[in-house]
Amino acid sequence: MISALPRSEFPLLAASPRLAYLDSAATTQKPRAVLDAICDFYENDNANPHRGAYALSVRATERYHEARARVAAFLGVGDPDCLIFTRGTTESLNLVASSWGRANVGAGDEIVVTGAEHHANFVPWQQLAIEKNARLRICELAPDGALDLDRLRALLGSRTKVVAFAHVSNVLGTIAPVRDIVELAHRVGAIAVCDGAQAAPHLTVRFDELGVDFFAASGHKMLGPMGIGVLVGRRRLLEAMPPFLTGGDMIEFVEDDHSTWNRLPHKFEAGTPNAAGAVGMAAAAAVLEGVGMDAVRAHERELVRSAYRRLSAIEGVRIYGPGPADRSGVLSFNVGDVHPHDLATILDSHHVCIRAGHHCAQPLMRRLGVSATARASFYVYNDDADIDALVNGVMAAREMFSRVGA
Amino acid sequence: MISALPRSEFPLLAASPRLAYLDSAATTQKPRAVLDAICDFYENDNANPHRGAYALSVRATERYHEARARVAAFLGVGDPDCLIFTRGTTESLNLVASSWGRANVGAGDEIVVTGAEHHANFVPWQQLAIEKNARLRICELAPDGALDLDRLRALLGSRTKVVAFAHVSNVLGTIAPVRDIVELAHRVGAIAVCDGAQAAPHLTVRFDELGVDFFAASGHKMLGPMGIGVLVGRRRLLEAMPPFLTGGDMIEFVEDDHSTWNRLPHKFEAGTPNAAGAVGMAAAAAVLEGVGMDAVRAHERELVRSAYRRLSAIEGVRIYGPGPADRSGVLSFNVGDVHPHDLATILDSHHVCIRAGHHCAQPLMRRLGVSATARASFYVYNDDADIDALVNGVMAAREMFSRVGA
Amino acid sequence: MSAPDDRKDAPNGTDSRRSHVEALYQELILDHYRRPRNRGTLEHPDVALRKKNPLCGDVIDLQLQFDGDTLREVRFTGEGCAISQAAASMLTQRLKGKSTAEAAQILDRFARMVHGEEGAADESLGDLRALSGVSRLPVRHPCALLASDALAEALASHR
Amino acid sequence: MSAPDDRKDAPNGTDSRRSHVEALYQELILDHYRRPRNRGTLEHPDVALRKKNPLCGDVIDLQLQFDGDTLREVRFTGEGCAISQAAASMLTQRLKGKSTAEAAQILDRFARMVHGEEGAADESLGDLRALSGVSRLPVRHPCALLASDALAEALASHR
Ligand SMILES: Cc1ncc(COP(=O)(O)O)c(C=O)c1O
Ligand SMILES: Cc1ncc(COP(=O)(O)O)c(C=O)c1O
Repeated sequence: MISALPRSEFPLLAASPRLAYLDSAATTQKPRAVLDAICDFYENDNANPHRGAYALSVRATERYHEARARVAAFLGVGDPDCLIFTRGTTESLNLVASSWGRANVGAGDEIVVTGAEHHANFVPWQQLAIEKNARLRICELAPDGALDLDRLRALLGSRTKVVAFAHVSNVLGTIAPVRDIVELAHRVGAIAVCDGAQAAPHLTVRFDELGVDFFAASGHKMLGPMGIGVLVGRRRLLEAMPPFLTGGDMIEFVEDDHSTWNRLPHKFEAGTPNAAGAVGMAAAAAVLEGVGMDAVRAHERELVRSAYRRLSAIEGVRIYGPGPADRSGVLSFNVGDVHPHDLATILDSHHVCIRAGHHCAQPLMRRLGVSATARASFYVYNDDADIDALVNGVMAAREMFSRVGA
Repeated sequence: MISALPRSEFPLLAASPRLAYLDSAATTQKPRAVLDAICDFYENDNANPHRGAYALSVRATERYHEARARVAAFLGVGDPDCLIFTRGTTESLNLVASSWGRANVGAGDEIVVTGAEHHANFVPWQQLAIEKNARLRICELAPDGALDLDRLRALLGSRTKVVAFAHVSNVLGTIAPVRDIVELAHRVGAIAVCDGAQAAPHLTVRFDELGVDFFAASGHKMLGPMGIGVLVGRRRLLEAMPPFLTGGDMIEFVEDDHSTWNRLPHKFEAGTPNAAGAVGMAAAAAVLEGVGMDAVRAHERELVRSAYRRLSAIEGVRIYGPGPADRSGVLSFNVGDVHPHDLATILDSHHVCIRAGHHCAQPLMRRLGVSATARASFYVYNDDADIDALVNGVMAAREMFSRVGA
Repeated sequence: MSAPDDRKDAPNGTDSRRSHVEALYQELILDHYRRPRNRGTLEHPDVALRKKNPLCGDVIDLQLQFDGDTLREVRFTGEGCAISQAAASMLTQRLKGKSTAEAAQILDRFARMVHGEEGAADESLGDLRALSGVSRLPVRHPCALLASDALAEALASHR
Repeated sequence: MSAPDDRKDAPNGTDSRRSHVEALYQELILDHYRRPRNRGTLEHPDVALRKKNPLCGDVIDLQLQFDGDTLREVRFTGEGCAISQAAASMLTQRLKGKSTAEAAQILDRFARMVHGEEGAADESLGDLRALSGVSRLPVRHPCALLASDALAEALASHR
């Protein structure tokens, strides 16, 4: 399995030929094309969009507008005005919980999340529930870590206002049955909020077909820059919601005692937009479209299949979650009594970057009965050599620890 | 007056030798050093800070940490943990209004702003007042547009919880008497919130000496990238405040029914930080320190003095705000009955970029009795040639319009 | 990644944007700006409508009187730049006496001209063609279209 | 803009980080990890204290018994990586029987060693010097310091 995109297109990877970067679920490396797009914006078109009455500012506005259209197309969003640029998934989900949530969730209402959520799709709902005297209900997972539709169905009722779930789990790599969840949510009149942070980089996402009411993603997890992400929402909901942040650009008229709001998407984009970030995210989407999301998925599937097979052949290795066929490019595992942090340190000394810890999913760690796991995650630039390095490192760690018996 | 920093250091300006960019109050052009710092981060140190257990992630964390220390030093903040990276001034001020405001402002309380505020430091307070049944009080300006301390004193009382004001006005260029305002605010037990968006780029700012409780600024207005800014606050207040956004990194423990928060600054930085943006902002601070903020200020003072003198010599030109000695590098003006939008279009055809409109300060426009002004703003890369171009363009517009009598 | 003509300065000072702008601010337009036709209010309008452009702060107040299907009288007040005021002045002049269908057609044609559609600026637009140069200034489109959007809305509400 | 040694791979495969890590995970440390000393609880502790490291999820529960100013007994339970567990095991061993002042001095020295202060690792640390390699792994400092921070806090609360 060679990489889907050559390492030479990624300056950091090109400079460190032996580095096995297996932490793309945390953040991805950036291709030259993305860095070039950011610099090109600043070198040729930099001005404050929307505000200027001169050609340079018009160019900045157009670049920002094009970036929105590009990212909307990438995510299958037919109405680009319903795509809000945010700082990232975390801000996107907070926007929904704060703006839609405060306006629509009251005492006694219920918010349903799953036991596998990232803190970004858990804590905002938990805090909303506390503030509003609503009830946070946690849908427990099936034994293999998959979302349990029967349990979900049983949890939902007339008080359910929100069903919030990750499209792809950042720990288990499980892929949620989005349309089924949406159907259950809509049947009881709840909205379906989809945390797409791990979906947008790895799967073909067609927002308009998924049926979810809100979808959030981060640029930096899909080859794009840090500090930019999106919230996509249904127009009807976005128009009815109060704004989130207030200030410049998002207003229509500011009277001394009240204000009116600009139309979508501006209503939810207060202040100077991160136009360069949006341009960078659009360039990243173009790179991924160049590979083809089917090819991206197929590539990861191969890598994860191979890594799964080889890791599980090592004595003492335990992999969490479903088998390799049903998962995205994430593998969480433990190696005997080698603590994940020790494992990560040892792997690091073998030039293998994995993550160790709770992966911003403490509720899931409790449910798995562990305090931490090791996690390897794959992306377009990974290849067999990276898996070799991972497997060799894991074996070295095992050996190191087995010098002293338990 | 030559520029304080050569145009050749700014790729966009170097590529357009005749462009007179006079809209730096909206956003500044970026020096090569800033673009290089951003790329250097992505090419050498890119990983998700805080989360990784490998050397690359440690480097990313260190770069982010260094950036915080650098920007803190630039703003005279002794305790860098009290400097929160945000997306920009707008988010910073929303953070204060939402997190501190919702916890501390109640029915009948009063929030005082000035009549010259940018929407970012007006609408969040207005909306907080509406939500909490508090009262927004607007301190009217002195006839020359300066803040009127007597009026302010008279407005403040035991119900005043917040005094929010711009350090430097983005329309009039007035510089607020910060220490006096702080003293008045603290005397009645209110907090002083300073919108430093136009101060940080142009004046020496020493947060610890200013006495304000919160200070907000944007990277993109001080040679840095878009999508990054800061909120600086007093530790005592920040520690007592509830968090703003919730999610990864800002938590300590996430239980099923409640959560506890990480220490400062992380408590207010939910989600993957914009580390590359912070590194870029720090590089911008270093560039400004290289010039010296006194030299930056002196340079702008010269430019504004010259532009003021030459523009006011043109018949029909009216400049808003105080005389040239008391202002930062911003000039708002009108030219007879040439509408600012027409003026901007004509100036644009002379390669002069100015802004026309309400400058995100509709309350101030009402107080000036105009619907819009033209605005020229100066920065380190501007020189006499830019003022020549401005003056020539204004004269050409006047002539064009005088072909037809009123 | 468009490369508009001003990015690199033309070597010998020829400058197409400047000449476009000069062509736009011609005497006809300035004359309508300084001496707007149909400025004022009607005693008994059939339709009255206010439209604002938040971006510039431009406002237009329209008042229309119909004779059956014919636009008998139209007046406007408001504030704005030369382009928005001239457009209001010239448009009201052009539409007066037209049937709602004819008027709507002219407005449509005008909007297409502003958006730069080739061939849109035909005889039916008359003097309004003086505003065709706005098409090259996207940021000014809302100025040019404020009155025509308001008129279209007012006509539609009469039907 | 540091350039740590791994940025460019060493041409001939020598790799200082790997040997540091191998030196750290030596048998002594693994032995303390697998067979921690002083693990357990006390019936009647004078001081009991829990400390967590939210970043890793490591937890330590400490129980101390004093004889006047002398730390007579100390026990810990908890969960964590080899470094945090070995540190807890070795530290409790080293501090038992010491006066609070002596103990505090050792803890201070240990913390300075972990932070990489030159010369900090003297004889008084005994076996704890096996952990000196942690200083080169900043991300693991919290692991090494969890027990010592907890012990310092517990001692301070006794005084
Ligand atoms: C599933 C999931 N949701 C949300 C997030 C938060 O994204 P960000 O940190 O970019 O806001 C992440 C990544 O950290 C994630 O993996
Ligand atoms: C005085 C003032 N405050 C606040 C802002 C808002 O800053 P930003 O758009 O970077 O959030 C600006 C600039 O637009 C400003 O000039």
